[in-house]
Amino acid sequence: GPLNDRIAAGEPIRIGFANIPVFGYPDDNGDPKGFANEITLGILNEMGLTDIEAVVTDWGGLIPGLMANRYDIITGGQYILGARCENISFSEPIAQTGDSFLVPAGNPLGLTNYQDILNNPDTMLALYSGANTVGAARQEGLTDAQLMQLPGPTEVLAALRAGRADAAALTSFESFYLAAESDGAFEAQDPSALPDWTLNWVGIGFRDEDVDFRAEFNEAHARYMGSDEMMAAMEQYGYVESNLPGATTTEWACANR
Amino acid sequence: MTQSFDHPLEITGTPPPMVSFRNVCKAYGSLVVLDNLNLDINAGEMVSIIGPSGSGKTTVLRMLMTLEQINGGVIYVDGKPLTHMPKHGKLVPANQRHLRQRRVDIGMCFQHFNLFPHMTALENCMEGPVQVLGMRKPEARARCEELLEMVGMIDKKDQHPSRLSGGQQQRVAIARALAMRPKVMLFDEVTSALDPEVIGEVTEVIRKLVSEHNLTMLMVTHQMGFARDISDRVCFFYGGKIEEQGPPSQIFGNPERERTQQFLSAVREAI
Amino acid sequence: MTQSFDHPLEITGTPPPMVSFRNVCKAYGSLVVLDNLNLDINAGEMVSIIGPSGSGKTTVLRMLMTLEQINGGVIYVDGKPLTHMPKHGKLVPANQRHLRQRRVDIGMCFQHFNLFPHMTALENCMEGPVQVLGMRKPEARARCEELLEMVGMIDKKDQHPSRLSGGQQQRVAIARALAMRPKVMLFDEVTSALDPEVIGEVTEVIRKLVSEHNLTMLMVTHQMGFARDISDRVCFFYGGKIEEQGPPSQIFGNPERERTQQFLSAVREAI
Amino acid sequence: MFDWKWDFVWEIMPRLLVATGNTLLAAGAGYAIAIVLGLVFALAQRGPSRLLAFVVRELVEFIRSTPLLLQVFFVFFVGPQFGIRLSPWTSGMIAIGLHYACYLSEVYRGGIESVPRGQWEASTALNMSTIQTYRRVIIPQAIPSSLTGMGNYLVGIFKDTPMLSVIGVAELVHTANAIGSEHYRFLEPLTLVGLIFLAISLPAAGLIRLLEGYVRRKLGM
Amino acid sequence: MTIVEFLSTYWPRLLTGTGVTIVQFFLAAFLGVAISLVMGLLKLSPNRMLRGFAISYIEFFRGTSLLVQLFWIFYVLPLFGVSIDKFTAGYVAVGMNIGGYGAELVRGGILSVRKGQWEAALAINLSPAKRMWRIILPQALVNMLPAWGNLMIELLKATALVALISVPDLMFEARQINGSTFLSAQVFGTALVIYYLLARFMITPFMRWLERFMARKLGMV
Ligand SMILES: Nc1ncnc2c1ncn2[C@@H]1O[C@H](COP(=O)(O)OP(=O)(O)OP(=O)(O)O)[C@@H](O)[C@H]1O
Ligand SMILES: Nc1ncnc2c1ncn2[C@@H]1O[C@H](COP(=O)(O)OP(=O)(O)OP(=O)(O)O)[C@@H](O)[C@H]1O
Ligand SMILES: [Mg+2]
Ligand SMILES: [Mg+2]
Repeated sequence: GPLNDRIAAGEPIRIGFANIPVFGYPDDNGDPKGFANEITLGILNEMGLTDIEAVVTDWGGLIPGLMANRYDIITGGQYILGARCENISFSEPIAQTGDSFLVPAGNPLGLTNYQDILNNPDTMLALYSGANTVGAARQEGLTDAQLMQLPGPTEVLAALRAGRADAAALTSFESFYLAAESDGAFEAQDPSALPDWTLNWVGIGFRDEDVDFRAEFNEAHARYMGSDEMMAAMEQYGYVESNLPGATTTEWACANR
Repeated sequence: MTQSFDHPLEITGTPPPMVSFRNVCKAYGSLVVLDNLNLDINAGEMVSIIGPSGSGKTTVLRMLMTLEQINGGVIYVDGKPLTHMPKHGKLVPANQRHLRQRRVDIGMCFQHFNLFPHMTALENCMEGPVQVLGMRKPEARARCEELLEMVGMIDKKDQHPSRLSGGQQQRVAIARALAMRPKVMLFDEVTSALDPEVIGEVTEVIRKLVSEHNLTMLMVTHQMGFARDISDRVCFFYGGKIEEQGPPSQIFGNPERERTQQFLSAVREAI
Repeated sequence: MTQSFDHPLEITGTPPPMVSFRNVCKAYGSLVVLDNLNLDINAGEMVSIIGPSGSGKTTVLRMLMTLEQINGGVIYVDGKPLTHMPKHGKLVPANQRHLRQRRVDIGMCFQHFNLFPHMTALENCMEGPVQVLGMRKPEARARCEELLEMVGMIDKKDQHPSRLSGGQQQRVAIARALAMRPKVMLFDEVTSALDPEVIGEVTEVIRKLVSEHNLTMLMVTHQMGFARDISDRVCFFYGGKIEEQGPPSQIFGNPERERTQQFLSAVREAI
Repeated sequence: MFDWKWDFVWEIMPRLLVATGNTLLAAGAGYAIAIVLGLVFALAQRGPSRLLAFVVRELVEFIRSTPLLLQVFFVFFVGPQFGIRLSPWTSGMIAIGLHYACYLSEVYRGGIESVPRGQWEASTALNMSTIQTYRRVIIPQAIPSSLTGMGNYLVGIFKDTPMLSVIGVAELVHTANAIGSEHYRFLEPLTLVGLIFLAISLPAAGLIRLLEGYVRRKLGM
Repeated sequence: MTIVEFLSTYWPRLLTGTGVTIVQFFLAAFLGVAISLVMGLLKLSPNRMLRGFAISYIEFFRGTSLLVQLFWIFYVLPLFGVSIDKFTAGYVAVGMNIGGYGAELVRGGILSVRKGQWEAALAINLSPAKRMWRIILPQALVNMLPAWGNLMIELLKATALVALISVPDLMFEARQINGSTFLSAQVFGTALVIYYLLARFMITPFMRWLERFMARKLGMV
C-alpha cells in the first residue's frame, strides 16, 4: 500500500488527529498527546518506526484528509462502528469505553441514564450531532423534542451552563475530563448506569489500500497491548486495566456496533 | 454658519414685497458669487434676470428655493423671513421645519429639468399636488392634463422622461412646477431647449396662470426676446451685483450703464 | 435589424459629400421619427437644423454618432458607408469594429453636456486627444488650454463639472468636442445655456476652427440668430422630413413653404 | 481513488431534504426581517438626529464586523443570563435577520447615495417632506442599484444558516456533518449540500435578475 | 482564569494566528477583486460564450457555499491528483468565492452609471477598454463602494473558515486553545474582539476613506 511505499522512500509517517482531550490532542508544542496517540506511537515504535509527523486538523477533516492522502493514519479516538467500517479500515481495538452523563454538580434532577430523561419530559439532553450517543438515545425511546444536538463540547458546556440542557451524554473519558476541568460546576455520572450495549471500542483508522501495513500494525498491536510500558504511559489519561479491549476483535465490533 | 442679528432688518411698504433679498451674501469657498444683494419683488410682478454666464443668476434662484445656504443677510417671502426665524426677539438661521413651512409659497423649474425618471410625464406633474397639497387624484389629474395640454404635451403624457426629446422634457418640467401654483415661481432658463414656436405657447400659458392666480415670477433667461416679452422688470446681473434694473423698454431700449450696453450690443449682434 | 441591399446605393459627385443620409428611416416602436431622410453635406460646410420640438433633430445627430441604430437606409461618411459595411458585394449592417473605425471622423457635443464628473474641465478636454489620438500630454494640454481660453473658461480649468454653472459646463463640452478635431462635428443645442455675449465668442471659435481645419459641421439649434450667423445652409425639419432647406438668407428672408413661414413668424414674434 | 456511492446518496437524501426545509425557513424568515430592518437602519443613519445616527452607525458597524456565529452563540447561551430566553429558532432568526439587516443597510446607503442630487432638489422645489421624498422619489430610484447587492445577500443568507447549528438548529451543513461523522463519509453529504445550495440559489438569482429587468423597464432606463 | 492570565499565556498563539488571518485576508482580497472585475466585465460582454462563462462562474461560486468549495479544493481535488497546500487552498478558495459576489457588484455598479456618460465616451471615440476603465468604472466604483465595504468585512470573516482545513489562522488557534482548555468565553471573546478591531479600525476606515476620496475625486463633495 501507499504507506509502505512512503516508508520505503524514507518519508515520515503522518498521523492526523483532531483536538479531543484524553483521546488525542496536541500539547502546547504541537506534539501528539492523548491515549490513542500514545498507543499508536508505542505500537509504531514497537515496529521500529520513529519518523512520525503530527498533523492537527478539524474533526470533520479527519476522514476526507485521510482519503486525500494528506496523512496516513488517523488516531484521535474513533469508535469502531458498523457504518464507519464500510468506509475506512480500523486496527484491532485499542480501548473499550462506555458513555457517561455529565450533569450540574449535585445532579439536582437525578439524571444518570436515558430512561431518567425519558421519564422527566421537561428535561433536555445535549449530545454531539453525529455521535453514537444520538443513536443510543433514540433506541432508548427518546425523541428529538428532548435531544439537543450540538457541534461539540464548547456548545454542550454552554448549553449546560445556560440551563438550556439538563444533562449531556458524552464518552466517559470526556465526561470525567470535563467534570475535572469545570472547578466543581459539573460532575460525571457512573458509566455503568448506562446499558451494556452502549459500550464501544476504539480503533486506529487506516486507508483500505494500506491493508499490508495494517496487518503489520496489528501484529505489533498484539505484543504492545497491555504491556507494562503501555500501562505506565496510560496513567496520566485515566486509562485503567478495565479499558483494555480484551478479546474483542474489530470484526466483531464492526458487526455488532 | 452663525450670524448675529442685533438689528433685524425691517421690511417696509404696503403691501410688503412678495420677495425681498436684504444684504444677501453668498460665497463658494473663497469665490464670492453674490455680494450684498438687495432686491424686492412685488406680488404679481414678473422679473427677469439676465447677465453673463457665471454671474450668479442660478444661485439667486437656488437660495430662494432654499437649496443653498446663504452666508449673510436675510431673504423674506410674503413679508416673513424665509432663511431665518425669530427667536427671543432675534432672527436666527431657520431650522428644517421652518424652511418646509415657508417653502409652500415657492416653486422652481430647473435648467436641467430634474424630472423623476421613474414616473411618466403625467405622474411627474401629479406628484406635488397629490402628495404635498393633498389634492384628490381625479382633481389633480384634471389640472395636470390641462397644463400638459397647454404646453402641447398631452399626447406624450404617459411616456417616461427618457423617451422624451429635450424640449418635451422641459415642457413637462414647466407643467410640473405650475401645477403646484405657488405664490412665487422660479424659472431657470426654462426656454433654452424650446423652439421659438413653443416658447410663444409657453409664454402664453405662464402669462395666463400669472394673471389668473396672481403669481409672482422670477426667471433667469438668456433669451432676450422672452425676457422682453414676459417681464415687468428686467435685472441685469454683473459681478455678483445688480448692475442695472428697470422695465424691459428701458433696459433694452435705453440702458444707462456701460456694461449693460456692452452686453446688449453683443445680443443684438448675435440675433 | 436585417436589411437586404441588392442594389447598394452609390454616392455620386466629385468630391463625394462628407456626410450623406440615403433613405434613412428611424422609428421608436411604432412612432416613426424619420421617414426616408436624404441629406448631403459637403466637406467644410456648416449646416444648421431647425424645427419644432420633437421633430427628430436630435435623432439625426444621434444616428450619425452611431448612438441609435437606424431602421432603414444607409449613412455615408467621407464617401464610405458608416452604418453598414460591404461584404460579398453587398452592404450588411456594420459590426462594432467597423463602427469604431469609422467613428474617428465624427465628434459630438451634447445638449446635456455629459461631462465626465470625475475629471476637471481640462482633464475632460484632454481625455480624447491623449487616449484616442495618442497625443503627448504637454501637447494635448497646450491645445486644450488654448481652446478653454478661447471659450473663456481658462480660469475654471481645474474645476470639476459639479462646481460650474450651466453655461460654463456647456463651454467645456464644446471645447472637449473641438479638441478632437474630427472631420464632422455635431452640435446639439450647444448654445442654449449660453448668454448672447458668450454665444458671440463661441461662434467665433467655431468659425475659426472650421476654416483652419476644414471641419464639417452639423448643428441643431433653436436660436435663429446663431443659425443665421454661422451656417452655410439651414434645414427646416418638420414631421420626420426636411420641409425646406437653403442658405440662411433664403430660409429666413424668403421661405417658400407655408410651414416654414409659420414657424419663422413665431420666431420673429418671440424675439 | 475517487469513489462516489450512489446508494449512500439515496440513503441520506431524505435527511438532507428535511434539513433543507429548515434552512429555507431560517433563511427566508431572516431575510424578511433583514429587508425591513435594514431600511430602518439606513434611514436612521441619514435622519436628522445626530445621536440616533451615531448609535445606529456604531451598532451596524459592530454587528457586521463580528462573526454571526458568535452572535448566535451569545443570543442563545448568554441571553438567558440577562433574562432573555428565546427558543433556538427564534434566537437564530433574530440573530441572522439582525446581521443581514446591517449588511443591507449599507447596500441601501449605496443605492440612496447614487441618486443624483438634482432629484433631491426637485423634491424640495415641490416642497415634499423628507419622508415623502424618500418614499416617492429616492427609494424607487435607489432600488435598481441596490438590487444586485440585495440579490447577493439573498443568495448568501442560505450559506450562513450553518451558523445556527451551534444552537442545535438542524440545518443543512450541520446535518451533513452529522451524517459524515456517523458513516465516516463526507464526500457525498458535503457535495450534496453544495448542489442543494445551488438548487436554491439559482432560482433565487434568476428571480432577482427578472426583478432587476422589470424595475429597470419600469423606470424607463 | 482571568482574562489577563489567559492573554499572558496564549498571546503568542493568538498573535501568530492574527498574522495568518491578515495575510490570508490580503491575498484573498487581491484575488477576489481581480476576479470580480474580470467576471463582472465578462458578464456584460456582448459575446455569448464569455457571458455564459461568467454567469456559470458567478452562480457556481455564489451558489455552492464556501464551506463546500474549501472541502472540494482541499480534500477532493487530491483524489484527481491535484494537491494544493492548505495555505494556498485557503486564500484561493476564499478569493474565488468572494469574486463571485464581487462580480455582481461590479456589474450592478457599471449598470448604474448614467447613459449619457457612455454616449459621451463613445462620442470622443474612446476604445471600449478605455471607455470602461477611464470613464465608466471610476463612476461605477463610487456607486458600489458601500457594498464593497460589506464584502471586505465578509471576506475577513470568511477567512475564519480556512480553519476547517487546518490553516493556522486566528480562528484555528482559538478553536485549538478552546479544545484543550474549554475557556470558551475568554478564547472566543478575544477572537471576537480581534476580528472586530480588524474590521472596525482597519477595513471600515479604509473603505470610508476610499469612498470620500472617490467622492472628492468626482467633485461630489
Ligand atoms: N428612446 C426613445 N423612445 C421613444 N421615443 C423617443 C425616444 N427618444 C426620442 N423619442 C421621440 O422621438 C421624437 C424625436 O425626438 P428628438 O429628440 O429627435 O427630438 P428633437 O427634434 O431633438 O426635439 P427637441 O427640440 O425637443 O430636442 C420625439 O417625439 C420623442 O418623444
Ligand atoms: N457648488 C459650487 N461650488 C463652487 N463654485 C460654484 C458652485 N456652484 C456654482 N459655482 C460658481 O459660482 C458662480 C455662479 O454660478 P451660477 O450657477 O449662479 O451662474 P449663472 O449665472 O447661473 O451662470 P450660467 O448662465 O452659466 O448658468 C460660477 O462662477 C460657478 O463656477
Ligand atoms: Mg445658471
Ligand atoms: Mg433635441
